Parts: sequence; C-alpha cells; structure tokens
Amino acid sequence: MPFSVADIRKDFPIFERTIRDGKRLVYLDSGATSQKPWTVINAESDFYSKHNAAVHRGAHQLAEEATDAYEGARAKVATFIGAQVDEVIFTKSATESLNLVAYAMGNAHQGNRFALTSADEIVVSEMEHHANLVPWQELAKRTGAKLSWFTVTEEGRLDLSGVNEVITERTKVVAITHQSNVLGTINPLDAITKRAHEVGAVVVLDACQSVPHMPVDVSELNVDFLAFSGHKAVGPTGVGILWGRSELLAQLPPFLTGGSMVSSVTMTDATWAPAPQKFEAGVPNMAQAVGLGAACDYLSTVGMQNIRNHEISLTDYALDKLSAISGIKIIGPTTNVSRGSTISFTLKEIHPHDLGQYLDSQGIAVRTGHHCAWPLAKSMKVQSTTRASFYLYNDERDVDALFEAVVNAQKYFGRF
Amino acid sequence: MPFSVADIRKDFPIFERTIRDGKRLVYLDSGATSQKPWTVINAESDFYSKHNAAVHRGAHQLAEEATDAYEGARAKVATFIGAQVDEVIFTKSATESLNLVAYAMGNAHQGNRFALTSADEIVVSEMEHHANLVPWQELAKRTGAKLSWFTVTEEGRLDLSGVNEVITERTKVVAITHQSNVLGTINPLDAITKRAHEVGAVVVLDACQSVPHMPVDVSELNVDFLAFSGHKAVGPTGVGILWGRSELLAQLPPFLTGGSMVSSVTMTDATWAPAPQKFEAGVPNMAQAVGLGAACDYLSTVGMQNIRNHEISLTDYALDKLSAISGIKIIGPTTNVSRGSTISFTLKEIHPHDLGQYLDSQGIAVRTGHHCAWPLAKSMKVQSTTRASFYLYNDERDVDALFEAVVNAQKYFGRF
Amino acid sequence: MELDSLYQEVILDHYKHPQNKGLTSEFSAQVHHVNTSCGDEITLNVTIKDRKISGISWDGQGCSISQASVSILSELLMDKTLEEAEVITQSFSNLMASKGTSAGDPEVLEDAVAFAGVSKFPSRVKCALLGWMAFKDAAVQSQGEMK
Amino acid sequence: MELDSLYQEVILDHYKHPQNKGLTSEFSAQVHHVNTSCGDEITLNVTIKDRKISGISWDGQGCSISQASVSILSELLMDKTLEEAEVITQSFSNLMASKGTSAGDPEVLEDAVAFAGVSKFPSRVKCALLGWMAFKDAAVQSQGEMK
Ligand SMILES: Cc1ncc(COP(=O)(O)O)c(C=O)c1O
Ligand SMILES: Cc1ncc(COP(=O)(O)O)c(C=O)c1O
Repeated sequence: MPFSVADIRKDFPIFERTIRDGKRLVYLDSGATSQKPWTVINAESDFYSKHNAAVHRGAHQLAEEATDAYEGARAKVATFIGAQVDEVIFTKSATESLNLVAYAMGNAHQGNRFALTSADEIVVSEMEHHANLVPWQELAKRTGAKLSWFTVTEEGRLDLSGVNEVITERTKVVAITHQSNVLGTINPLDAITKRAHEVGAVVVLDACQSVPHMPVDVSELNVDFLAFSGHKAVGPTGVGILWGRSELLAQLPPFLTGGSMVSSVTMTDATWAPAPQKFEAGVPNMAQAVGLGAACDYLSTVGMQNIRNHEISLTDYALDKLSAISGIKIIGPTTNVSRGSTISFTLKEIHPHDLGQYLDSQGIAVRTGHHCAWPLAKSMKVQSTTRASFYLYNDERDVDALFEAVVNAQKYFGRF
Repeated sequence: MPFSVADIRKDFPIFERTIRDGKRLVYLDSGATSQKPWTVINAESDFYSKHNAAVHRGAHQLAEEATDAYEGARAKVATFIGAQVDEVIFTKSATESLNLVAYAMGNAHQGNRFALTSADEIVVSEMEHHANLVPWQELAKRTGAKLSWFTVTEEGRLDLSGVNEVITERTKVVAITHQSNVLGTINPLDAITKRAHEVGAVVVLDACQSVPHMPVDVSELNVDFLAFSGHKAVGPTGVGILWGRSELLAQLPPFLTGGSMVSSVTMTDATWAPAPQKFEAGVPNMAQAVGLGAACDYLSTVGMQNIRNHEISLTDYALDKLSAISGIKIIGPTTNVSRGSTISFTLKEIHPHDLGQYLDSQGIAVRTGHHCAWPLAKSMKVQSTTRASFYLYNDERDVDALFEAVVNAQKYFGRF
Repeated sequence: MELDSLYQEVILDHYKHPQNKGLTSEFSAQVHHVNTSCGDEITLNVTIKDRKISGISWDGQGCSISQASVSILSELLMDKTLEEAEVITQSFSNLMASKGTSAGDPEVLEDAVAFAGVSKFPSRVKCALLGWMAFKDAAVQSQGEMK
Repeated sequence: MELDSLYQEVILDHYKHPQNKGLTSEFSAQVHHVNTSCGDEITLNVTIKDRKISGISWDGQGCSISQASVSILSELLMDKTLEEAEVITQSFSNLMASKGTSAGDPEVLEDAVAFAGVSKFPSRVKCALLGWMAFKDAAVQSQGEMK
C-alpha cells in the first residue's frame, strides 16, 4: 500500500472539522496526544455495544467474548513490539507504567534483586519527561538510594562521554527516554545498556515518543522494561503498556493490589498470580485495551517503517523551512540525524505563549511551555519553547502553514 | 418520567444481540460490570472524533474544548455524589482509588496526620472485596501497623457489637464497604463513622456497589474518602473515582508522580500542585472521564431513587421466587431489609460452576466463584456461590428466566 | 444441545461416583492445587516406585468437570510408567487446547476423551486441567525429572 | 479578528515598555509566583505603609499577557489604600471570570479593561491573573489581613 497522507487523513474523523471560524485544522500537537482513526473509535464502541462483560471472571458467553477481545489485544500489542504475550501489561498510561516499576521496586524486600538501599544508585537523564524523573526521585527518597544523571549537550544530545562514571557498580536501575518529547533527539542505547548490564542494573526505557513513530522491537533493544501510552499511538486514552522481560516480571513484586491479581487471600495475607495478572488488579480498562489493539493493527497496516520514513522527510522539509525564519532558534538537533519529527523553537521577539495563541487563531495546534520537562528547559537555558510535533497525518502543507503563520505572527506582534 | 424497563433497555445496545444461538440475553452480572447506554458510548466517540487533545496543556482550540469536556465531567460527577468539584479525582478504577489512599498514606512522613507506625491500627471487615483488603494488608506490612477487622454474622451482616473494641484509640483508618458485592448487605455507617471520628481515624468507603444503585450523597455520609468504578455505573471501563474531603486531600501526599501534578521540578526535587491535580499524573483518561460524566447524566435522568425503588421491588420478587427452589441456600440477608439487589446462593447438588454453565446455555449471565472476596466465602463456610445481580435494565421476566433455568438445571444434572 | 457435549454421561457419572477419592496415608508426593479464578481445589497423593505409578488418591471440592477429570485421571494413570503417563498427559493437554477441533485419541485417553467437548468452553479448560497439573507437579516432585 | 480582542494595543505597549520593572531593594513583602503550566514567572515587591501601597516593583519572564498585566497592575494599584486595592483586584478577578460577557468597569480598572478579551480564552486567564495573585499574596504577607 503506498503511503498517502490524503488517504490517511480520511481515516481520522477529527480532520472533518474546522477550527476558529472555518479554518483547516493543522494539528501539530501529536507529541502531547495523537488523533484517533475510526477503526480505533469503533473498536471501543463495538466492545461496549456487543461484547461488554468483566474479563476472566464470568462463566458466560459475554465474559468469554470479552476475555477473547482483551487477551487478543494483548497478543496484538505483543506482536507490535516484538514481545512475548505474557510480558505485556496493560496500565492506564506510561505514567502509571513507570510508577509501577518504581513503586514495585520500592516494595521489594532485602534479598530480592530489585531491593534498593542507600548503597545503591538510580540513573536518569536531564532530558526526561517528569513521568520518568519524579517517580525515581521519590523512589530514591524512599530508599535512600542516590539519584544521578546524564547531562545534555548544547545541541540537545545525551552526554555519554562519562557513561562509566555515571553508571557505577552501585547502579541498580537506569531510566532513560528513547526519544525526547521536547528536542526530538533519539538516544543511542547501546553504550547505556552495555554498561548497565555489566554492573547488573536494569534499563527502563520511556518509549512514549518512539513506539508511535518508528519500528520498535524489544527483542532487539536490549532493555529490560519499556513503557508507552496508547493515546500517543493513535490509540484510546486511559491505556498504557508496560513491557518487561518475563524473568524480571516473575521477580518484581506487585504494585496495585486487589482482585484478579492474587493467587490466594486470607484476612492477613495474600499471594500473587503470575505475570501479567500480578500487575493488573481489578476489572481492567477492557475497551481501551481493545482499542489499543486496533491501533496496533492500524499502524501495522500503514507500516511503522513507512511512518518513520515519512516523518524523516517531513522533518527535513520542516527544519529547512523553519531555519529560514529570522530570529528563530531551534532547541534540539538542527540536523536530521538520530532525531524524530518533534521540533521545538524560540523566536527572538515573541513569547511562545503568544505565538501559540496566534497559531491557534490560524487553525494551527502546537504546544508551548516546558513540556513537562522542566529541568531540560533549564539546562537548555530557555524558559519555554513552541513545539511542533508531526505524525503520519501531517504533510508539507502543514509545514507551510506553520511557516506562513510564524512569519505573519512576527508582523502581527511587530505592528506597534 | 415514569420508570420503564422496556424503555431503558432500548437505550442499551447490547440487548439487541442474542446469546447461544438466538436466546434472549438475561444479564444478571451487573455486580461485575454494568452494560452501557448509547449516550455513554457516544460521549466517548464524540470526544475522540471532535474534541480530542491533551487537557490542561495546549494553547489551542481543541485543547480548550477537551479541557472543558474533562472538567465538565468532573463537575457532573461532583454533582452526582454531592461533592465539591475539587474533591473529585479521576482514577482508572475503584481498585486504583483504594490503592491511591493506601499508598499515599504510606508516603506520609512523620508529623503528617496520615503517617502510620507500628503503634497504629487499620480496620477493615471480613466482607471486603480484595480491592479493599489487600492494599490495607500491604500498607500494614509496610508500616508495621496492625490490621484488625469486623467479622460477619451468619446472616451476612457486619457484627458491630464490638465497634468500640475493633476501632481503638490507635486506629488511624477504617476501610469498609458500603454494600457487599457478594451478600448484597448494605452496611449501616453511623456507628462506624462516629467511633472512627471519635478516635481521630479517617473512614474510607468502598462505594462500588452503592453509588450505581442508590442515591449517595457524600455531604450526608460522614465518611472521609469514597471510591467507586465507572464501569459498574453504566460508565466506561478504565475510569474510577476517588472522592476525599478537601482538607484531607490537601494533607495527603501524592501517589502517582509525573506530568501535570507538579508545581515545580528540579533534577532532585519536586513540589506538588493542589488537589485534584496532585493526584492526576500524566495525560488523563479523558474520553473515559467524559463518558462517566454522561453516565452520571443518564442515571440522574432516570433518577437514582427510582433505580433504588425498582431494585427493592425486584429483590422482593426474586427472594420470594428463588426461596421456593428445593435445596437452595441464599448466602446473605434473606429479608429485603438494608440490602441491595445482589443475591448469592448455593444449591445442594449442583456446583456453582456447573450451574453457571447451564444458565449460560439458556442465555443467562451470572457470576460464580468467590467473587474476589475469598475471606468472606470462608467465613460464610462456602467454597463458591452463584451470584445474580440486578440493575435498572432487569425486570421480573429476568427473575422468572433465572428461576426456570435453575429448576431445569436440577433436572439436567439429575438425569443420571 | 451444545451443553451435552460438555456434560457427557461419563463425566457426570464420575462426578457422582468419584474413583480413588479419599487420601491414602502413604505417598511419594502430595500436592495441593487451587483454581484461583473459582476456588476449586484438589489434593493429590501419588506413589511412584521404579518409575511406575503404583498409587493415586485424591480429595477435593469443585465442579463436575474438575472432579470428574481427576477421578478419570486416577484410574487412567494407575500402573502406568512415567513415560506412558507423560504421553497420556501430553495428549490430554493437546485435546484441551484444541478448541473443539479434536475428538481425542481413545487408544491413549480411553474415558478421558469425554472431555473433548470441554475444549470448546475456554473458561472450563482450567477446570479439566486442574488434576492433570497437580499430577505433573507431583510426578516432578517425586522424581525431579519428568518434563 | 478575535485575536485583536486579546492583544489590545495597550497590552502590547506595556509588554514592550514595561512599567516599574526592576526590583527595588526595599519592600514590605516579596513574592515569587510561577504559572506551573507554562513556566511564566514573576517576582513582585510591594511596600505598604499605613495600609497604603507606596511602592510596587517587579521582575519576570513570560508572555505579553502576564507581563503587561503586572505592568498595568503596578501603575494602577500604586498609592491606593489596601481597601481600594481589594476592590480593584476583585473587579479584575470578576472580569477574568466573565467568559467574554463583561467589558469591565473603566472607572475602577482604568487601562486594565484592556484584558476583557482575555476572558474569552480560558487558557490565558491564568496568565493575566499571575501578577494579581502575586499581589494578593504580597498584601497578605505584609499585612496579614487582606481577604
Ligand atoms: C465492592 C467492590 N469493591 C471493589 C471493586 C473493585 O472494582 P474495580 O475492579 O472496578 O476496580 C469491586 C468490583 O469488582 C467491588 O464489587
Ligand atoms: C517522553 C514522555 N514520557 C512520558 C510521558 C507521559 O505519558 P502519559 O502522560 O501518557 O502518561 C510523555 C507524554 O506526556 C512523554 O512525552
């Protein structure tokens, strides 16, 4: 199937609407959340209207159908990221996935490989989203472990020159983002995973901005846990994924406790079911899991490599075009090497919030601010940026619209 | 509007389908999860297809519309349970809501009113669902606090005779269910809340089985926290509610950490936004929250008191009818006083699993097993039960179908 | 009726007249298995001498499928060598995974082919397998080598 | 264009030529407020003598709305009594909550009526209020009694 943005846009109902009195919607905020195709929306409605029942619990036909749909979705997600089925855990979001690992490690008792003490270290980076930073700060505080981090270079790359000093013999976990949600930088993982495994640490990958945009195969990445959100990958809100190596999931204590994750319960004690059930307490987000399964199907049909290629060429075009604007400064890699299609920038005279407002008046949706990565903003010496993030439904027309609007904003705000 | 089951059933698309080769669907498993009306299903699809964007984050029209929809849903839920808007927290489920309180208390430092030590006690009951038992067991283990509990009488009522001995001067939290998901028992709360507040403990109410079935007004209940799930209240899967008194939410430490719940972040420290944001890390389950808002609208239009009245008369009818079956034993209150419409029972000769299977072959969906309340089953001296749970879309025809099928099951399994 | 394929006469018969029920005091291994989704439980005693099964007894509570299945197992595996038992166990597992597409091999499974219909009811497969999983476990415990 | 109702000339003018920007070394109270959703920040120094505002200076970084708003505030509240300031502050808050239905009272708000258009843009109301919240805080800190 040839890759056609025009055809793809037809699959997404939101593009049938207009913005601010009839303007064409130029949606450049997929880094925050992506739009959804009909197949995903309908997968949720169909579940509710035809097969809704509590999975794993009832001995009736609806419960069987619901269980098939839910477990079928797990299998789809597993195939999509190259995982084994039992390694895929449904959470509510990447934020929960990352908190799950951090809290579960905090629940580990001495003797468990995940148990942390003040003799241990946790490594993150300066370019982490708050979701992959604050849970580790909290874990460090709870256990006394030391938090250390990779810094970021002026070009917005991880500074890996001191990898052997940042990851030490005491490091127990390295939590790192695959692709920065602000800079677009795609981080090289080999040096990190090699060093981490050398010292016996596990690597937790925040794949929120990579899984939706490029082929990602956990069997090739050499990481130990991986988290992403459905809603950024054309899937529903309210569903995320945690993937973990099965031998690690077997040793990791549970996080949320309650129904369906236990093996036995008395008034004072409980024992746990095997993974993935151990990590899925309660009636799960069934319709959302099914929707995420449909999202994986949709993305696979379009082809993840096609999406990646499309974004590479769109990024080429956008970097070229935007660089020509006077007073613009791109925050992050300015060359299209090891980067995704997220482009953050500042303008000399116009504050991002004002620029965002002007763009909105032209039907263009971007995000402005620190993008939930405040330490990164400080390290890049900006208070906030304007971020345009592209996806499979964007094309050069969208880049042109952004370019025009930025130039016109300069006129608009320069008028006095 | 007169209450009409026939009209109500038209709102729920699942009743358009049939079960096991054309049989009418007799859905008696609402205690596990309820069916959904079109208005709820459409509220989710409409959000995705028309207003989808990340709330609170973007400065563009879609983000504004999404924020209005999401915060509008919070206001609807608040009105529905008589709460202030800022006291309503969206979670993924009641299970998460209850874990939130337990984990957040575990995060409290000495000096905080929620901090627990081995000098403190946590009180639950023998009739708790695992979701309101295991998180407290785990909190007790983490903090050294002692777990104690109310027992259950033979009739399936809380034994409150020793309320002053069970809740002691050392008790910090009492976690109790409003209505048993197995027995149907509705627990009287006054003696518990009075004693708990006398000793300075907070009361956490598991309202999973009450909020969907009767008028519940937090301003009258005298509890401090309340949890329920959307999916049992004609709402979407993947969304639950935690309500807490605002002065308590202000003091309670956060649970999940990440984006949108912080006030400031450096590489080593973070401070928190005020509630409810403090408890809603990450891009929230927006479409599901909006769906839950629509569910509250739907239930309010039908009228919660009407639903309660309908279930009372249906329970009258069902208790009468079922009691006539030879060898049946109802597990839980056999009189229709302070009870909901959930009826669990055993049959002398037929194991619940086999009965459930037979009922399924007749299009009747019930649940069999220990219903995620294993200690209760042991206390009631049953290994498992068959549970029929009714809701606004059930009527006497459904009870008749159940009665007939049970009698026929006795013939079927008695044939050799 | 589809239900009849599940509740074969031989199954209900074993349910009502369970064989080898009641635990012996001697055994090479004793295991206790619980189906966590419904609470069904089985305790199984196995005696193995010279790689041959010389005793099986059990006790338990549960549905007709789980109880009949262990009852039939207790007759079928008696006096078999561990190698023979493994062939039978594997054949039964395959039948349970067949989603109604297999009738089972009566040469190997004898009366246990009656469970063929169970494979069409995914939620009941666990019931039928409860005793068989317990047996596998017991065999491993007493020998440490059956795969 | 709707946008023009947001970006009134007087707002952009204050943004480009901010008044009372640059912190004085003397003050009764200093507060630092941050808009957590975008990172805009303002430091505000307030001097109050005999329940009268005798000095306001500030420094900050942020969008035109947040910066112009504090600039206008610094002119408007100067030399006012705390009681007068409270009336103005309340009037400004009401205007911001009006969702575009109010034009603001020019008698009370003077130049600050230019922010009437902001109330149509919910995500910008926080920007306009940043300096005003900071002022409230500072007044409370230095007096402990303004509601
Ligand atoms: C009384 C009670 N509490 C808690 C729960 C847990 O709810 P959920 O599984 O939706 O989190 C349930 C339902 O399963 C319940 O019936
Ligand atoms: C890199 C990165 N990590 C984590 C998150 C958190 O994802 P969510 O808010 O869906 O939990 C996001 C998105 O907000 C992100 O971009």
